Amino acid sequence: MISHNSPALIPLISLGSAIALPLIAFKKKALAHPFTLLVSFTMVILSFYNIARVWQGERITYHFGGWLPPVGIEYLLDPLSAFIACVINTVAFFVLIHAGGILEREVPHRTVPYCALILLFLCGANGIIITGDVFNLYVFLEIFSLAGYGLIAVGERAAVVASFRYLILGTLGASFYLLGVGFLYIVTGSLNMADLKRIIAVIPVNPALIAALALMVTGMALKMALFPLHGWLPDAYTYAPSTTSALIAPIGTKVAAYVLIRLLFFVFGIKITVDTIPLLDVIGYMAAAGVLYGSLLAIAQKEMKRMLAYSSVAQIGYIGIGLSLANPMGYIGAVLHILNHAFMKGALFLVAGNLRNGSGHSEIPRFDARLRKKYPGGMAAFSVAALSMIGIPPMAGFFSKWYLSLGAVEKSNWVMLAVILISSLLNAVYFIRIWERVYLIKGNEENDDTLLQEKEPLILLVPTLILSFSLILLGLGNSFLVTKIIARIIPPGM
Amino acid sequence: MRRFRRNIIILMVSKMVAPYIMLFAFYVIFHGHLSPGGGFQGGTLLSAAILLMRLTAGIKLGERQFKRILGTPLGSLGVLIYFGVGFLALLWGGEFLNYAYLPFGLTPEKLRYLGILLVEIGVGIAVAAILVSIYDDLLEHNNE
Amino acid sequence: MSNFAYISVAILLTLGIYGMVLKKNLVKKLIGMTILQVAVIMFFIASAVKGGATVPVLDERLGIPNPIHYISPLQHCLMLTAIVVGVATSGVAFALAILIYRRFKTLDEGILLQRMGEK
Amino acid sequence: MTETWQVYPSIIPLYVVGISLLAVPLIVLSNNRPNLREFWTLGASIVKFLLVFSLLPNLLSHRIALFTLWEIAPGITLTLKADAMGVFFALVASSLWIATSLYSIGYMRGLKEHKQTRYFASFAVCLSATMGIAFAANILTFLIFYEILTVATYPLVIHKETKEAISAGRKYLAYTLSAGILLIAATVLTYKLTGNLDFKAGGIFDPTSLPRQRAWILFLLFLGGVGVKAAIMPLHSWLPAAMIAPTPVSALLHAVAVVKSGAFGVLRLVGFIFGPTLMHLYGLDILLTTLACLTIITASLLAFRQDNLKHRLAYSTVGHLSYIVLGAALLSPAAFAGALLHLLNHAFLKITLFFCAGAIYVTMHKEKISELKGVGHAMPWTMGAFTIATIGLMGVPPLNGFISKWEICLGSLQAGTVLPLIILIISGLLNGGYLFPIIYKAYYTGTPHPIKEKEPYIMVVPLLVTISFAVLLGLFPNGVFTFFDLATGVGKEILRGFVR
Repeated sequence: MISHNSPALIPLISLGSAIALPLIAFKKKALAHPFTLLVSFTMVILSFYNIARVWQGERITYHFGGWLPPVGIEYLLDPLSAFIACVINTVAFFVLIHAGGILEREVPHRTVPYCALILLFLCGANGIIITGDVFNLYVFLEIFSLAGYGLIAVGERAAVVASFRYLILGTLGASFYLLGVGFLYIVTGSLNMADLKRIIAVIPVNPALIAALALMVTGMALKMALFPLHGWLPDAYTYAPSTTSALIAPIGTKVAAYVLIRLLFFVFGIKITVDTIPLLDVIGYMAAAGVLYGSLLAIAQKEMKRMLAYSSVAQIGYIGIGLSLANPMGYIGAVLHILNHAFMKGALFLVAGNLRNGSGHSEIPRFDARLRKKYPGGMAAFSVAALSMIGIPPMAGFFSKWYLSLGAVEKSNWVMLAVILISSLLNAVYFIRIWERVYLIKGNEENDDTLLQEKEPLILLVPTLILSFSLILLGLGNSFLVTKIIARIIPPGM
Repeated sequence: MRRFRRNIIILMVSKMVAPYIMLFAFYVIFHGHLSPGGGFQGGTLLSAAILLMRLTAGIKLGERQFKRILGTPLGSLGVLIYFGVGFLALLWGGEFLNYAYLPFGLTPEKLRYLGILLVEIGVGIAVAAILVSIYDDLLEHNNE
Repeated sequence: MSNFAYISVAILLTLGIYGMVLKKNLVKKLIGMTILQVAVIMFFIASAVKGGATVPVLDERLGIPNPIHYISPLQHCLMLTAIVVGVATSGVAFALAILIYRRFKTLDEGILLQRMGEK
Repeated sequence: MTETWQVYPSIIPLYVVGISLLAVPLIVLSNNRPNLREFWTLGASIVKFLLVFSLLPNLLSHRIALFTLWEIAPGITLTLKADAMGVFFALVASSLWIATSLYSIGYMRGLKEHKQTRYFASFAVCLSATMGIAFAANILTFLIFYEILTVATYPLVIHKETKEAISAGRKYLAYTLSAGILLIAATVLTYKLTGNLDFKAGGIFDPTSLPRQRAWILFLLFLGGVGVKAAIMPLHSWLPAAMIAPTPVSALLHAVAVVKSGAFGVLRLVGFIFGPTLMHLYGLDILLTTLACLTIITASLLAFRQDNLKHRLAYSTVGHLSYIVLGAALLSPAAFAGALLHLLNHAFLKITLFFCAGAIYVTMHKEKISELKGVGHAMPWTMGAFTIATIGLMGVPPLNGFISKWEICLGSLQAGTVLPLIILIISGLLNGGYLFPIIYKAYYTGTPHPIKEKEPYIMVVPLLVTISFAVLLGLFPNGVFTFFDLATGVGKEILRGFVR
């Protein structure tokens, strides 16, 4: 039963438990978090099970309700989707462990709906990744986004505004995507991705098809916060509760990036996205501008979470650059960066959460050496993740840059190469700023009351440390991942 | 904000209309698998009937008809019925929502028939409850 | 004349996006959002229309056994889902708008930005 | 000497790299027990040296230890290879680490420095990285350790945690991280062009596949990458700034490990990446020679202006590093051997000088040259060593500095140019010019100090050991670990088949 249904089980389990959660925790609110954690753990197990199956060369499809494609909804597990699902569920699991220590403080009376929303959010994310149907994808996208709006809105005072803005832009993006689906359906008469790919390959390119592509890509770029469309991101990440930031930053934008990969390479195919219209070039230069813009603005920020948010804008740019190169190395770099960035940003946002939990703020100008004394573990995690962001080998971050650079060189695209390399210097600037404060600036002892807690609780510290120190492992073992999983599914035509 | 004032004419009219809306709602829900209609539409109608009473009679009287606190659990329950039917099929060897595998000992045609009916009922309950609770939540006054 | 539906969809789309992006009032933004959603729904439905075709109910008694005479049912099904999604989005959006009004006592974006900075 | 090298798998290179990394957690854990902590440092340094030393016999019988860890990126393995040049550098660095460890203990305790655990731990990481650089068998492995070294040195540079230290740290990172980026770019381009990153004596490029323009760009990228650490002007200015670090750091890292890693990188670049044929074909050797000559003269002149003893020594280091670069750039067996030998000889001499500077600072709390009146009488052993080292740096015969200089000069003649020879001779004089005033000041000015504090033995012993090794190396260049044979062997191997 499990082997037959394993592709569908992950979104189904999270959906079912999201619904059941209000009933289960109706009487006892404290049950909400352990239950969520349990579900998340199951999802991790299942996604590893899936990836193990895919590993053996299976390409697992699942037909919803027994209806065969192209009529029915198809779920598809190939190395790409299994891999991304694995990444997302693992990061989410660690973030959820961390949430155990911080939830009561950040969302005091709303833990039950909050946990339900997290599960819905994960359901949406996993659904997007696993579905092989463009309309079903839209539905999951909306589940995912709606849960996201809710998760953000419970944050600080200004979070509602941030969430509202995200909602407006997110709905705009989703509507664009839906409109694109409409065009696509009119042109091809199908909604199944594999079917679409087959049809698009044989029909002549026509304006409606291009319109469909443009609309869908614009919609996804909005959700992904690709550079000029990133307006919603900084506020949303800054004002959201720590758990939300740590969930949405690694997962939210990555999922949209994944959809972009699927659409560009596996549905429309290189023939259209590169040869017919210069869409990938446009994405690439937008992304490159985003890398520089995000890094520069990150340097200017005074608030750590906002700084990390702008850094996310830059890091999403890396993924965009990797896609735009349209060669195997660039593609590998982009996919690997989804993994690496998920871990790095997850760890960094968890550190920011720990700081807020411990000292009540995360404003960089107020950092000093006392933080290091009080939170040696958190600061170590921060350092490792930051080194990885800068791209110091053998951390994971270096290798995504490595593959991206190889891709850029392969295409003789020197602009991209320069952007990738220069941005790591910019990354260094904004992280070293924090290091200097945390490790070198002596704290003035008068306003010592800013530090509420003596030590960081283990439940906060352990997931942070695991996420950040696994970056070293991910870096050392990246070749294994690349050859065994990512390179197994290079898009056709590269 | 304007305070709520009960208007006897509107109240009487809606008192007479609401049951019929509800009746029609049930009709739509239970015939969803046979004719146009179904859980979504029926649920919306059902919630319209409830909301009509809430609007005209005020929340206090309205709560006698449908308790506010019931909104979320009933919504969950409705989706759970839907989900449970789907999952039951999954557990008994089919795919999710493959009604032909439901363990009720009928022919596959009948099972599909039954399965859709169950799902429509679940959806109907969920939609009605959720729409009502959206209304309630929007009305809620918690001064932050 | 067959393009009439699409032209109106285009007009609605423009209106919706205009409302969402350029209106300062949050509720007006939401109105724009709803218009946009309706436009998309209309677009799908319009694409399902077929001259002289009828409801796709396969029933002997109706005497139309040939599927050529049906309009495409798929778009309607999809839009049913899209409507539900739209309702959910509107629900969340209005909840947020109300929360914003309660916290900041305004729905005007300019004033809102000002008050966000004040804390 | 046209023997073929035989490669055999051995885990020793990994142990060499790993031993000090292994010591790091032990050092951190024994934070509160200084004696135990220092025991770990010393132990690791001695074990490391012995391990490196154990590679030597096999090497002399032309067997190279090779250890492949795993594939770090598709097609590229993380490989450690103890070839002659690597072992040469590893021997220099590991032997000096023992001396520096001893010396550090005296220095840090003498000054009651803070955060000694961080200091010793970072030091151990630096040494690991240096060994990794020495044994790296391909460019990516080299790059990884190179960047680790960059990061691990940072805590040592900012050790004082003062404003100047922080700004020096910034400067240091700005230079070295930018260099790292250039190196990444160069590595990526190389990989694209050749599909292979393994170091190979004589170069990995095929001249037909690398047109002149591209070769220049690539070479400049590489040179920018390794040249910063090798402090080739105008990329040198981080080095004097980094002198804010504690003296043992300046001694081992900024006279031996870090800067020599850069110089080692230049040697690898010339001998193992580009190869003499390609260098000569495109005139890259002229570029490098010019840069090196300019650096030698300019650095020596700038050294005159420094009043801070350590800064003066730093500029001297900048000049002497370019001896190595020059030796590599001349593309002749003798010059290449001379470059390697200078890597060794300068290390022993300069570390002695820094040790002396540190000892003076600990005992008398003086770091300005103008304040050194009469130090010679107060600290006879220290200043004695200082004097010998100065003579050695000038290249006066019985000392080891002479041998490397001689070899480079010989190489210059082999290469058919005289200019480098003249430059070297002038530089020797300039060296005397800026170092002798210190000795003069120490011995002949001022009244003999009443001795307040004696020279601490734990600091004097290491510096005496290093200076005596320097003397020994001068007298018996081949007697100590057969350094001379190793160096000439490498020079011949690289330039085998190279016709000017």
